[in-house]
Amino acid sequence: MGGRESTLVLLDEKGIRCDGRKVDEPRRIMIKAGGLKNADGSAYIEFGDNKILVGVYGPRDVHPKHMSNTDTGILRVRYHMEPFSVSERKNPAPSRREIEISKVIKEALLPAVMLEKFPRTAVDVFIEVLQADGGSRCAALSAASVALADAGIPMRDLVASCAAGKVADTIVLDVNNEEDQAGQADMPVGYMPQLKKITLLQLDGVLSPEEFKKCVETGVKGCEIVYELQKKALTDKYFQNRGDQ
Amino acid sequence: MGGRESTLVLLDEKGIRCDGRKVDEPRRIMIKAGGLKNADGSAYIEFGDNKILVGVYGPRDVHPKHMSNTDTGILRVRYHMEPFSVSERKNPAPSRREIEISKVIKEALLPAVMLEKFPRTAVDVFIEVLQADGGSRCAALSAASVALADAGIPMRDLVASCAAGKVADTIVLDVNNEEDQAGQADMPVGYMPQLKKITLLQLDGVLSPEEFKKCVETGVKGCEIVYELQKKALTDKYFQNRGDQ
Amino acid sequence: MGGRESTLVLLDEKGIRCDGRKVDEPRRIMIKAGGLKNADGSAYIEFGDNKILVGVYGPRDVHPKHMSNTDTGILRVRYHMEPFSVSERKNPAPSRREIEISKVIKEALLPAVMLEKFPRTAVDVFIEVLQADGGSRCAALSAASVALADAGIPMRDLVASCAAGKVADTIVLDVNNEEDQAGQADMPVGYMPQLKKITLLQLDGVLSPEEFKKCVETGVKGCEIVYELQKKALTDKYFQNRGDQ
Amino acid sequence: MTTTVIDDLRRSQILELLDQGKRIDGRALDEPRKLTVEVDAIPKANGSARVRLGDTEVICGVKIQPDRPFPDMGDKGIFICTAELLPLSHPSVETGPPNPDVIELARVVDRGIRESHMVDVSQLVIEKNKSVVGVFADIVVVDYDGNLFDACSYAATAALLTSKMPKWEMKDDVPTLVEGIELDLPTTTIPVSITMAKIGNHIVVDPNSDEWDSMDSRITITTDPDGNIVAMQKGGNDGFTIDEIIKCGDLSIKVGAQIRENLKQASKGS
Amino acid sequence: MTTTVIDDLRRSQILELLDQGKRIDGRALDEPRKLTVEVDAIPKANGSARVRLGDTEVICGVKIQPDRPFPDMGDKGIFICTAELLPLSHPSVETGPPNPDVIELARVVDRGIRESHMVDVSQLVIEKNKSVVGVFADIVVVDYDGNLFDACSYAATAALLTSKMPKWEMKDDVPTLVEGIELDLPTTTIPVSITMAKIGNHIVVDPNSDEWDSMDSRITITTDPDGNIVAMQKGGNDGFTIDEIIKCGDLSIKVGAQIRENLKQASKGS
Amino acid sequence: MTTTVIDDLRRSQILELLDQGKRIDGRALDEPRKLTVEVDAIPKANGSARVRLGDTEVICGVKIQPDRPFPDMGDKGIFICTAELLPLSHPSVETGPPNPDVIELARVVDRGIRESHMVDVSQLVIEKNKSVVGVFADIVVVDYDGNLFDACSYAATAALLTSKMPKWEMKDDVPTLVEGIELDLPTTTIPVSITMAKIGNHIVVDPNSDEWDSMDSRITITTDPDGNIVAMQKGGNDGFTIDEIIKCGDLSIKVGAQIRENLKQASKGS
Repeated sequence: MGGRESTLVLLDEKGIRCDGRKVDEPRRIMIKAGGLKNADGSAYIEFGDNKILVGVYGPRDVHPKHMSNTDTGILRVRYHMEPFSVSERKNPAPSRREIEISKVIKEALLPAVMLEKFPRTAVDVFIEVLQADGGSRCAALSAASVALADAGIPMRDLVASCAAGKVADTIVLDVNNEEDQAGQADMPVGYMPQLKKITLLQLDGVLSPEEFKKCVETGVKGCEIVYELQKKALTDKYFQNRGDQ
Repeated sequence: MGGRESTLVLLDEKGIRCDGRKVDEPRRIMIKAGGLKNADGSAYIEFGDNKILVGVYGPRDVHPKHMSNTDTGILRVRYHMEPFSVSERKNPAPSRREIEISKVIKEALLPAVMLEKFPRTAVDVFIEVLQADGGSRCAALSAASVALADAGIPMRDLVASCAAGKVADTIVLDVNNEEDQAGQADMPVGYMPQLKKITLLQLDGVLSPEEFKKCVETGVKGCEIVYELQKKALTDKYFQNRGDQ
Repeated sequence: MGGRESTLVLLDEKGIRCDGRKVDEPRRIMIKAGGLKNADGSAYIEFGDNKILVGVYGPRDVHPKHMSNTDTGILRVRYHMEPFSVSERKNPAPSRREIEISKVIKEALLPAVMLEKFPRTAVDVFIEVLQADGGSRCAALSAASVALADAGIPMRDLVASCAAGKVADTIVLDVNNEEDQAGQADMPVGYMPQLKKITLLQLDGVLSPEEFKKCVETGVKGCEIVYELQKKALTDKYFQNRGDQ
Repeated sequence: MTTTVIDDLRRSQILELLDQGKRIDGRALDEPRKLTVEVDAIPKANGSARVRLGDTEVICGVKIQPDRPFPDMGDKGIFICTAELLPLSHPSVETGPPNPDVIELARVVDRGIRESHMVDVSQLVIEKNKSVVGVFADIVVVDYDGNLFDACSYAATAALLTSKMPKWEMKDDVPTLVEGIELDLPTTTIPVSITMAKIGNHIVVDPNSDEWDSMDSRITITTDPDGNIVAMQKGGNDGFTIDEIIKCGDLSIKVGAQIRENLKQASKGS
Repeated sequence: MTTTVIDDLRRSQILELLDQGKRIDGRALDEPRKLTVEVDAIPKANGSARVRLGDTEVICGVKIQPDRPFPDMGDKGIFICTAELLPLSHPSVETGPPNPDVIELARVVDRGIRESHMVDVSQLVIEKNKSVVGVFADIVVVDYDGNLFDACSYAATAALLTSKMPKWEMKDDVPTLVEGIELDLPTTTIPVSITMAKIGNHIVVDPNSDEWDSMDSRITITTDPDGNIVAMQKGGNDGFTIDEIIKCGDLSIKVGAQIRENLKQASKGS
Repeated sequence: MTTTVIDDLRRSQILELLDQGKRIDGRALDEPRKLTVEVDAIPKANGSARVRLGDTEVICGVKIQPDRPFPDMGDKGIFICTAELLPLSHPSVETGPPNPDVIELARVVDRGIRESHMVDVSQLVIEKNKSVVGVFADIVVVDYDGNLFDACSYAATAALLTSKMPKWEMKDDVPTLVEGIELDLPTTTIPVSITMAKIGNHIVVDPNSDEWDSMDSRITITTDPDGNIVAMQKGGNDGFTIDEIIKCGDLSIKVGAQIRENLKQASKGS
């Protein structure tokens, strides 16, 4: 993206990161429940420079029928990036990366969604990445949880998500784009704070067993921060601004 | 295609166009009803250097069933160009241009075809461009009408089609390939002369409101010329050469 | 693959071919019945440097249903090459060549398989070319017959297969890769020795009528050699090593 | 694929109101819905706009990057406009390759802008015959309430009007970014598309989704600031009389002028 | 996917007639249908032919244009032959990617011409390893009445025999048309494919669609003017005896010679 | 798509045994199945391995050939790992484009090897920015009995460890094979992936297909010889507690060390 120094200082002597944050400080996060007219539920998140819109439809009929399950509902998730969301224009065809992230997010949401209440139906979660930055899958997962709740889908807990990582030999919260490029490890974490369950976990990088432990714990702490913002977004819509619906 | 002068005179001082025609004169048009053995109806048109074959099947069953309509028949149109029909060999995969033209021709034919008489069935119109020249969608639409009539599909009117355009600041009938490349506007028109309805209308170019009006009227006049040839083609087949069937 | 002389002697004065074989001698052939746990039947063949694995499933239900036949079973064959099976890495998408060979092998097997005993069902033959050499379709067909027998599918006869060809103006058995590249004709033959029927026959090259006749006869002789090895493979599995099942 | 009783009832109600000179949402027949244009909605893109036309909402992001010229077009840059209906925009939208409706949408929006010569592609050449600048205006539909043609066209136009273009120079035969230089994308005019639906014998401007589902036919006409008509597309399952077409031409110039002012205002000072 | 009573009846009738030495359309067993060849049917193509074989009708257009050579084949031009069943040719044809039958058809027609070395690809080099001439013979089926193998092969052969080739020279590393020069496409021989069906114990030449649907197996054999066999493809759900194969070889040479004369005549003076 | 009574019964049985500390096939909870590695199974490939992990069987073939570098990566060669479930490996496998499960499989195996920096891509440059060496490790599944992640990873690792690399030099701007030279593919480490399933409250290593179908969730952790964790992927429809994750990390290091010895032995002297 031009003009950036190659001698980027990832962590200075005062423990301040390249974007001015402390090691345990997430980027700016803004979550909004609702927003779309047609979708049954929706949410919008800005997480650092990520801008992600999520729409939920369902429970609704499944076509073709043989894809449905007589015992339970099914969850379908599509994570999709707009052509203009990244530095170099993205080819509109779904990439293998998007297909994998769709699956990982689906499996992160499944433990939270009470699909058994809606046999034979589907709940569709459509995630649209309008602008991508480091940690977009975490931002997407966090917004998807809010959109599902906004659609009135019964849930055991919200799934909150945030990454931790290793930068300049230090475990830090919420790795940004520059840190991811130049850093040593990136670990996205998805977590249900009430049920104390990790539902998304990936890692690229190199961590010793001690660092690994610290990284998981740091990620979970980030999730707890996000969780409060998710609850606030839903409260804002359903209790503060009731007339707005 | 080589050897052509770049200083093409589109309209000379006597009002004669680059191919020798007058401003309100269409190119050579030859329409023939029938010709294919297997198709339920067919037609062949030569319009300038366009050579287009149309085959119609139907009314026939629809597969898959859920595509059919219990209240009315459906019309399906495929406009398709052979690899050898254009200067540079065309890739066999259907282009976005072909898909759009298929849709535009379908919507131009729909007002003419009495589909309500054939609920649950489909009428298929297959248009094959063997050799393409300027105005191929108009030629295709004109031939498709004749092929539908040849198939015995009940119709409110034939749709006749011809383009008008602006060349050398003058509104002219039936823009040819050279005029389209070098000209100022091209407006394909489809028209039902009995019902006095325009069913196809597109425009690329720049026209003042007055030119716009004149262009529509010129196109409609061209459609009326084509209409006579369409009727003649059907008469030739069904009344002159009865034994030929 | 480098280092090979361009002045390859295809047939020396003693009638010995470039790989040391006589004109009527096939390459090393090893056939094994069974081997896969999940497949209903399977076989593995090494034929020269060909290494081919075949798995059979069926008779089993057909999806979608409308592909099935109420009068008889259907046979489906997929001939597929691994990306690493050829000199230059093969694109994983099925090539037109693979689709044609699948069809040719299917039609070579059909006369042998008693599909009429299994109406409404399908028998699937999956051929995987792990390493390709000259004559891979013959090797594949021979192994497929054994795999079908191993699956317990009732058969009228085994189809054995071997190529003949013309090299240095001489009709030879079992053309190898080098001979195919530099040779004058290659004719894969598939044959049912009990029923004396040729079920696969192709030719690339130039043959006089006399050479043509000799070539067919030579190929059939090769098939008879392969046939013995096919029977041995099945005997080895079902009678020698009974406990192994 | 079957017309429902609800569809029939809605059309009857819309027609009844139109016979009284009224529309189902209270607008005049020649009145477009409220247009809101937020430019620079996607800061990392070279230009962008989020447009609401009534309850239809679309986003256009423009990416500008070096590309190879088309054959025989070595002295011209590339302009390409795409459109996609995101599945969250309406329950009926399916993922997968674009259907003919969406292909037509993208091509009509592209053609309206292209035929107006809005983007001056002659200024988008890095080295003749070798490397040119490609301008990609990708539009996504986020919420659907009818008339995507106009909403998408306005979003693309606003995004292009506010696009900033980096500079590239050839270095070792490779187009290389020149740091620190950003110019406005060269544009020459502001085309405006107006879509009109024919319902019974009435022509209405900017049909909402209820009107869209009830219409007999439609026409989209794009005009330029000089009052010229630069592109047109008839659609739908019925036809127009010549007089209706002429009337639509006049309407498109009149209503287009209002929309053009709106787009100009929104793009100012970005 | 089920054999109908009609299918069974037709096969019975065809077999009964064959047992009396007769065919359903009155031909002798070794008699092909009437062949009509109209060359130059598509004047804008570099070569073309419209062929009727009985009621089977196909069109081949040849396009000749510069192309990149295949790797390791820098001293040879490119020859590619494709085939497509147009949906208007028969009610059962579906649009979409080609099915295995059509892929086999195209490959067998291509192979017959390629293995005869009809097109002299060594003369199709513009600059070795850089640019060669590509010859594309695209065949479309317009009306179907069985035996596409031969109809398509004859159309491609006649189109190639009458193709005119422009001339290109390298200029600034780009193949550039030399105006005013057009030569015959360099061809060396005339291959002829003959397709035979086995129905019961009978071998018939050039099966029509009724025979095609009733046959046990088929074989297509391509021969050259010297009486050599240059390509072959067995198909269908049953087999042949060795004697039947030898007989088919002889038939293909004999009948092929008649067809070759026909193709030569049609291509003359074009 | 419906859980059958059989599925429920199997899960009950597996859970009951696990509560007694036993597995359905008699293994200890932290015990992988028997691993058999046959290297050089495909002699014509540059490297290959056939791996059995219990009754799961996979084959990896490595092809090494010149390629163009990725943009902005002109000083690095290319490493790509793919995976495919062959239809003969299990009755439920369908042919056609890969489904999300297979895409995840390939990406997780690729990532484990890539993030360990096993293949030293900096040594795979023929000419900077112009031509590099591409290493393609293509894995096919031949028999399925659960835990493809590990079986595929071991096959790729063993194939890479034993791969021989030809040498190319630029000649006339084209990468040209230098005859007679073959070196070992430059590798720096041996990553080992360990997949663990959570069934009820139990964690088991290397789940077989019965366990795979009965599990609540799974995690694949790749470690290097220094005892570091280099890649990880959680999957399945439930979650893990923090303690379970930490335990899985420890298990992956311990069991991974055994497997690494196994892979080293198998690759020796090839």
